[in-house]
This record gives sequence, C-alpha cells and structure tokens, in this order.
Amino acid sequence: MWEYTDKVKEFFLNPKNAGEISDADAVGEVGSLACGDALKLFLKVDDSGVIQDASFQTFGCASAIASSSVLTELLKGKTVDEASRITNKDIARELGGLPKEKMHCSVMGQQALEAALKNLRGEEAATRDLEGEVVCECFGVTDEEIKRAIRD
Amino acid sequence: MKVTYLDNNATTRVAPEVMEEMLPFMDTLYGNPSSMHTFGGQVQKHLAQARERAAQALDCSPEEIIFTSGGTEGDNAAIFAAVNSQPDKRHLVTTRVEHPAVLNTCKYLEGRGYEVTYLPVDGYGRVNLDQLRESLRPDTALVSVMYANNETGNIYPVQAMAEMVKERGVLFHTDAVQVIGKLDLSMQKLPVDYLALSGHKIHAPKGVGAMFVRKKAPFRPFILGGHQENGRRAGTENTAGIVGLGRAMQLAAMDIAEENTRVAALRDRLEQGLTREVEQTRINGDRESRLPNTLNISFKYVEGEAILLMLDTLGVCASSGSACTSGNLEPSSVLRAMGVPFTHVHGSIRFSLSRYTTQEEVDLVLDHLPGIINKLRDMSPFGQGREPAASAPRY
Amino acid sequence: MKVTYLDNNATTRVAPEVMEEMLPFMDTLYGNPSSMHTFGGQVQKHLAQARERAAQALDCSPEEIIFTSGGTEGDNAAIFAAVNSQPDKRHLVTTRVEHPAVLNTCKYLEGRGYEVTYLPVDGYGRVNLDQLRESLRPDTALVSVMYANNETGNIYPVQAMAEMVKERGVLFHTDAVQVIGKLDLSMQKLPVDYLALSGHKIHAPKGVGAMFVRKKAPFRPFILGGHQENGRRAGTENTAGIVGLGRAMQLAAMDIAEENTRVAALRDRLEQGLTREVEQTRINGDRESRLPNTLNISFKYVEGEAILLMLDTLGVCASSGSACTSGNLEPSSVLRAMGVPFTHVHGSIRFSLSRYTTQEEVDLVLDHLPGIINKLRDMSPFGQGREPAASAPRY
Ligand SMILES: Cc1ncc(COP(=O)(O)O)c(C=O)c1O
Ligand SMILES: Cc1ncc(COP(=O)(O)O)c(C=O)c1O
Ligand code: FES
Ligand code: FES
Repeated sequence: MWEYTDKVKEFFLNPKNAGEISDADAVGEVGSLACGDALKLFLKVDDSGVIQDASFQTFGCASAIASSSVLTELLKGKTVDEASRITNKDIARELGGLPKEKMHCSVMGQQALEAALKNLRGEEAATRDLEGEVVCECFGVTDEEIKRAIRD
Repeated sequence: MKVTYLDNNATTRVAPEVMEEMLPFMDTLYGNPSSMHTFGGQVQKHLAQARERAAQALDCSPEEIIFTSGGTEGDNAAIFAAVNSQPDKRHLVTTRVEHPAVLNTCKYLEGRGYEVTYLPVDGYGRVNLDQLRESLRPDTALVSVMYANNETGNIYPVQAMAEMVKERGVLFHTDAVQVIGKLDLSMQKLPVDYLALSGHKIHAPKGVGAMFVRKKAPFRPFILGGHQENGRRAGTENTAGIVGLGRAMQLAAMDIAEENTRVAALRDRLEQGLTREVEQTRINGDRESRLPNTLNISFKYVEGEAILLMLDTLGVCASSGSACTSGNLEPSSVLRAMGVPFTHVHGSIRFSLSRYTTQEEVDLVLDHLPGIINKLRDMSPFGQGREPAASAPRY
Repeated sequence: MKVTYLDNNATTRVAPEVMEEMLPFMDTLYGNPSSMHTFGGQVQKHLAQARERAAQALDCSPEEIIFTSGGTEGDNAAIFAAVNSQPDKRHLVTTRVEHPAVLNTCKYLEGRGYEVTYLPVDGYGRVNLDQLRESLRPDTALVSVMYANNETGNIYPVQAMAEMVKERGVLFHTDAVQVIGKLDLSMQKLPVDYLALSGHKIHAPKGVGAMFVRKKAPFRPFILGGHQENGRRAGTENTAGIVGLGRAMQLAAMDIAEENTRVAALRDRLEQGLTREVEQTRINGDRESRLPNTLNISFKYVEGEAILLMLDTLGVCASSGSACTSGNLEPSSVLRAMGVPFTHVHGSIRFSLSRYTTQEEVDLVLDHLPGIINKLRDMSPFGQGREPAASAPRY
C-alpha cells in the first residue's frame, strides 16, 4: 500500500475544484485513457493576469486526483507569472509528500499547467484527443523526467 | 471499522481450526522432528499426519508430498527440477498469464540460454490446445501451465493439456495455488508430474506450502542442505505451518461443495448487481471456466487505485490490475496479454471471496460501488460520454 | 514426564513474548502486506518494524535485511548470489566443518564445474588463518566460514578472516545461525558481505530466517517471482514468522549478557561435573573459543544413541554425533574432520542450553548420566579397561 499523507487522502476523497469551468480562459490537457492517467485543467484569468478560478478533471490514481486538486488550490489568486513557476515539487510539497513511485502523478499537474498557460498565450490548442488507445504518449513525460522527479 | 475482506486470492485468514492445531508446535511441542529423542520424535509423527492429510486431499501418496515455504518456492523447485534433471533439453513452454513465480523463473532461464515459448491467450484469457501441441519440441524440458489464474480466476484445461503433453513424453508442472479447495483434484487422474500449492490461500498461514512430485518424475532438490523431506527439501521443517497446512487442506477438501454453490452464488450476486447498476463495465476472464470465488470487473473511464481507495474508506478490501504506464508501475500483464483494452485494464477490480464471505459483505459493495464509480467519473475528463445508471446513488 | 530440554542448538521453544506478537498476524491482521488496502498496509508497517529490529540487532541498515524461510535458504541464497554475480570466478573456499546447508551447496557447485577448497581443521576444530590466506585465488568467488559450529560450539575468528579476505577483494559469507543472541554482532565492524541466521534457534518459530546482505555486495535473488523483499526474495511474506523473528532478535540481543554469564555457568557446571564423575571423557571443540551454551562431550567405549535413549527415558533431550557406520547413518563429519578418534566420535553427546535452562535441569543430568555411562560400559566389550569413578551411582 502506498504511504499517503492525510492531506493526499483528504484531497482525493473530498477534492476541491473538481469539474469543468464552461467559460474558461484557458484549458490544458495531458495524458490519455491509454496511459491510465489524464488531466484537464481549466483556468479563469482576469484582465490583470490573476487566476480567479481553477478546476480540474482527472482520470487517474489517488495521487493524480489529489495532485490536480491541490494544484487548483495553489493556482487561485496567483498571477500567471507566479503560476508559471509552480513545479511538481510544489504540488508534492503541498500534499505533504508523495511516495517516490507516485512522484510522476504530480508531474502531470505541472505539465497540464504548462499546457494551459500556453493555451492562454494562444500557443496550443485547447483540446486534443485524449481517448487515443493505441499510442501512449504519457503526456510527453520522458523516463528521464520521471527519474528526475523521483530523485529530487 | 469492520473489514469486508474480498481479497482472498491475495491471501486468506487462518481458519480457527487450523490455528488450534498449529499453536502447540510453537511453545510446547517445539522439538526438532529430526531429533532422536521422544520430544522431537512426536513432532515427526504430526508431520507424517500432515503429509497424509495433504496426500489425501490430492489423492496421491504421502511420499509424493514435499512441504515448502510457499507457492513461489514450489514453482521454482518444479521448474529447476525439470531443467536440472534433463540438462540436454533447453526449451520450456508456459503461458503469458502465469504468476511471476513461473514467469520470472522462465525469464531467468532465458538469461541462461534456455528458450521459452510463452503461449498467448485469447480475449477471454484462454490458451489454445493446438498451439500448445505445436509448441512442443524434442528438446522441451517442461510445460508449465497454471491450473487457475489468480487475477481472472480462469481455470485452464490442465487435464487435457497434461494428457497431451505426457503423451509426447514431456514433463508437466501446474501451479495449483488458486484451485486448492475450489476444485476437486486427484493426482491419480491428473497426469501432471509436479504441482505447487500455497498455505495462505487456503486458510493456513503464510510461509508454508507444498508440492506434489510424482514418484516417477525426476527431482532435484532446490534448497540444498540437510536431509529433511526425504532429502528433497533442506531446512528445519516449519512444523507449526506444516501441521496447519495439513489441517487446512483437509478442511479445504471438505469445502469444495460449498465453494461451488454458496460462494459462487455470492460472487454471481456481486457480478450481476454491478453490471446492472453500473454502465460500461466488462467482466475480464472466461465465465465458462472460472473459479467460483473470483470476479474481475473493469469500469471504463476510471482508475482502479482510485476505486480501491474509496472502497478502502468503507473497509472493503479488493485489488486492482491497474497502474498507469507513465510511472514505472506496470499495469496487469495478465489483462494486457488478454488484449483487454487499456481503458479497461486501468479500471479493473478483482473481488475474491472465501468461505467466510457473507451476503451482507457483498451487499455493502453493491450499495456503495456504483456511487463511487459515478463520483470518479464525474471527476474524469472522459466521464461525460456515459449514461447514468437508473438507480445508482450519487455521492 | 517433565522435559529437560538441552538440545537448543537443534531448535528452541518459541518465547512467550514472541508468540504474543505473532499470533494476531494469523487470524486478525492477516492481510497481504503487498495489498493496496489499509488492511494489508498495516501489516507492511509491522514488517518494517521487524526489519528495523533485525537491523538494530545486527547493527546494520534495514535495507540490508532480507527475510527468508530459514538458515538453510539464507546459506543457499548467499552462495548462489556470489557465484551467479561473478560468472567468471569458479572457485570457492569453505571449511570441512560447515553445516550441510553450506557443504551440500558447495558439493552441488562442484558438480557444476566449480572447484571448492575445504579448509581442514585441527584437533580442536580450529581453522588456520594462513591456510585460508593461501587458499585464495584470483578466481575465488566466495569464502564461506560459519561463525560458530552447531555441534561443537566452536567460534571462528570471522572478524580476522573477513578482514583478510576482503583485503583480497573476495566476497565473504558467514553462517551465523548459532551465534545470534550469543555474541554481540555489528555489521558495521564485521566486514562480511553476507550473513545467514535462523529464527528457530533464537526462540522464534521454525520456517523463518533472515540474511544480511551488505549494500555494496552483489546480490541475485535465489527464489524468483514477485517483488517482495524489495525484489530480492519472492513469495508472500511469512508475516507472523517475520514479526516473531523481529521480536526474537530484539530479545536475543538483550540476552547476550545472560548467555555469557548464567548460561555459561550452567554449561560449565555440567562440563565439570561430567568430567569429574565419569572417566575417559573428552571435550570436543575449542574451549578457548566456544559458545557459552554448548558442551560436546565424548564417552569412550559407549555409543551415543544408546546414551541418548537412556537420557530420553528421563525426559532429557540432547543430541549425538554418533551413528554407526554399518547402517547408512554417518557419524558426525564435524568430529571426524577434527580427527576425533572413532571411539570418541561414537560416544559423543551434545548438550546445548538456553535462557530457559535451569540448574535443576543440569543437575538432573549430573545425577543420572554417570550411572548411564557405567551401565552401558558394563555391557560393552570394551568397557572393562576403565577405572570406576569415585561417586558415580550404579543403575
Ligand atoms: C497462481 C499463484 N501462483 C503462485 C503464487 C505464489 O504463492 P506464495 O505467495 O505462497 O509464494 C500465488 C500467490 O501469491 C498465486 O496466486
Ligand atoms: C550452523 C547452522 N547453519 C544452518 C542451519 C540451518 O538452519 P535452518 O534449519 O533454519 O534451515 C543450522 C540449523 O539447522 C545450523 O545450526
Ligand atoms: S497518475 Fe500514474 S500512478 Fe498516479
Ligand atoms: S548397529 Fe544400529 S545403527 Fe549400526
């Protein structure tokens, strides 16, 4: 059994900000059904560049859901600039830590955030086909990135 | 919180009858069965009785029983016995859905120059008998096919397989860890050379098991040292565990009728209830030939670990074949070998019942699991496509 | 009849403290430690605690502990790890007085093309350090020397041996089954690569043991399969046994002072009493370097089994290195390696005490054994030559 902190369990069992923001200013998606985990992040950003609201939809394990949820909490009230500096380690720290085998679940949060911010800047499509079953891109996280995330 | 234990293919509770017989061998009858004195000698008698009981449960002779430290050791010992006693034969046949105790031993042998044929399975997890026949070669040392699969509960036609393989003069091993107490086995009728079983799957303790080794089959000890187990398995005997295993095998043989009626009825109640209450499910395995206690069911668009953790908050114990591919966690290789779509592999849950399972326990799952699936699907980016089930409660 | 158990090198009684901690893991905390649910997860925590305790007792880190099914498995695993991780090295060094768990593994390897140097011992059972040094070769894969001998109680200078062997870059294994709880071991100070121990010699149950494997030492799993023990020993963990072993190691570490004073005093009382009351005895082993609990004594002109059976009628449990050569029973190879004359090998008796041994038990032996020896000598064709001892009672 994974050693989950109480905070992970809390954010998994009673996740904050689950669901869609229908009029989101930015959407970031990573992962796929085939990979076994996918995350869609929604942001509402005001004119001064402050994130007013954030929500998520996650298909994945308890760590993935808790990471997504805690990320949306972290994002609210931050400027886009501040948000761009959030890493998976911040997410894990906010959860009181993740088992090392589960660090990659927080990487997905960081990647979805990067995708959403790109989308906000108009650099990336808001949606892509997450249902792909054959090709598993695993949201572009390479082995090296995972190893780094685990080591750090 | 009351524990609802539906993970009996992982391990089982030690039966009270088994406990009772075992305990004296720790602190009163603690002698070494190899000792010359009466104090040790009497322990030897109880080991002999345990061996008789094991032999009776398998319908074989007591000399054909070797006690081990568990199912894994038995699988290792059988494979190495076959291979080491036939040094010129460098080929093995097994299936893609074996337990790691067999698969990883085969992989080790591949690293030592052996060739291994891993028979594929179809979408139901079935092995094709013709493919097995065609895989046999003059240099095949062993065919190893599990009697029933731990994840799906699939029962393999070991009788037919062993008959065919023995006709070709090839040794046959079966991992029977999951069938003891669930199927009636007779070594007089089943022409296998080796068979491995494990105590902790049949209400004996963890860390003890047994092998059947047919009198005519070649054998080489796997653990080397003293003369225990008639020179076939060295190491001071786990006396309490062996006595417990003997009793558990006796009990298990008595429970087969119950497994096939009461336990199967509970499993079917669970299966039918879940497929009725939750849309987009999939039963993994071969419903025509499956253990009476096992249900492996997939819920599309949700992830197994998440389901398990929600069940855990209710005290419900089950297991999952899921694990996303982006980590170094491997999703179930059994389900993947069956070609179960990834979407379903990730949302797979195994419930495995025992003679201690009650209808209340099954109903607890039926009451809550549909709502859990809904809750998780609501959070999922893929959850939208589905139709809500008529009566599933919302969380 | 009350049992006077003086055969603790063969096996020991499970301590009440150990029993108490173990039992819950059979019928209440029976989950599988690998399971995802809390019910299994909590068992994992107790395994971690047992590993901590074992590590503390050996003064090593918990990751250096692997739980096994006993001392024999540990010896096998260490030897195969050394050999399989260095395929080019085809030579091993051990002694002629090792336990069969080491000797028979070495013999198996000889059958597979390995060369083994079996170091001789002198009349006291001692190994010569220079001979060990000279036996080392560039292709030596492993040196395996037991820490203490089960039959004589001899303690070997493993510290000095391991230092010398490690200086030459060769792997070192020690079978420490007989020294746990009798000597204070620190893996920080003792530069061995592998060490094997067994639960049932230290008041834990039979069928569980542990190995120390130094972090830097190469390792290959011996039993292959699942990912248990950090991928180093497959098979569902013997949870109750492991928890018991952890507790027993903790207790044993506390008992070392007692072993070295109270137990040694009782052993000395027995030794002095017997040598005083019976003529023509011989203490086998190295009294300068011997376990505090062991006495191996030979009575010339009588046969060990006969002595044991007479002791048995009094409820006294001991063991013998005898076994006549006209059967297929082999007399002690340890005593023969020491050059103990045949006349003495046949009449050898091992008494091995424990923390539960009382002075009354020792005195029971002192009261009766001289008479037993006299009685047997009276029956023996060789018994005439002797002088009767002053105070030995006649039967
Ligand atoms: C089919 C099968 N084979 C082998 C094993 C291994 O048995 P053990 O855990 O007793 O080593 C198991 C269970 O773990 C199993 O389900
Ligand atoms: C020195 C020594 N090594 C190894 C063993 C084997 O241990 P086990 O019986 O636990 O396999 C024993 C005892 O039997 C022993 O005394
Ligand atoms: S998202 Fe992959 S295991 Fe958590
Ligand atoms: S005379 Fe009985 S064992 Fe040899």
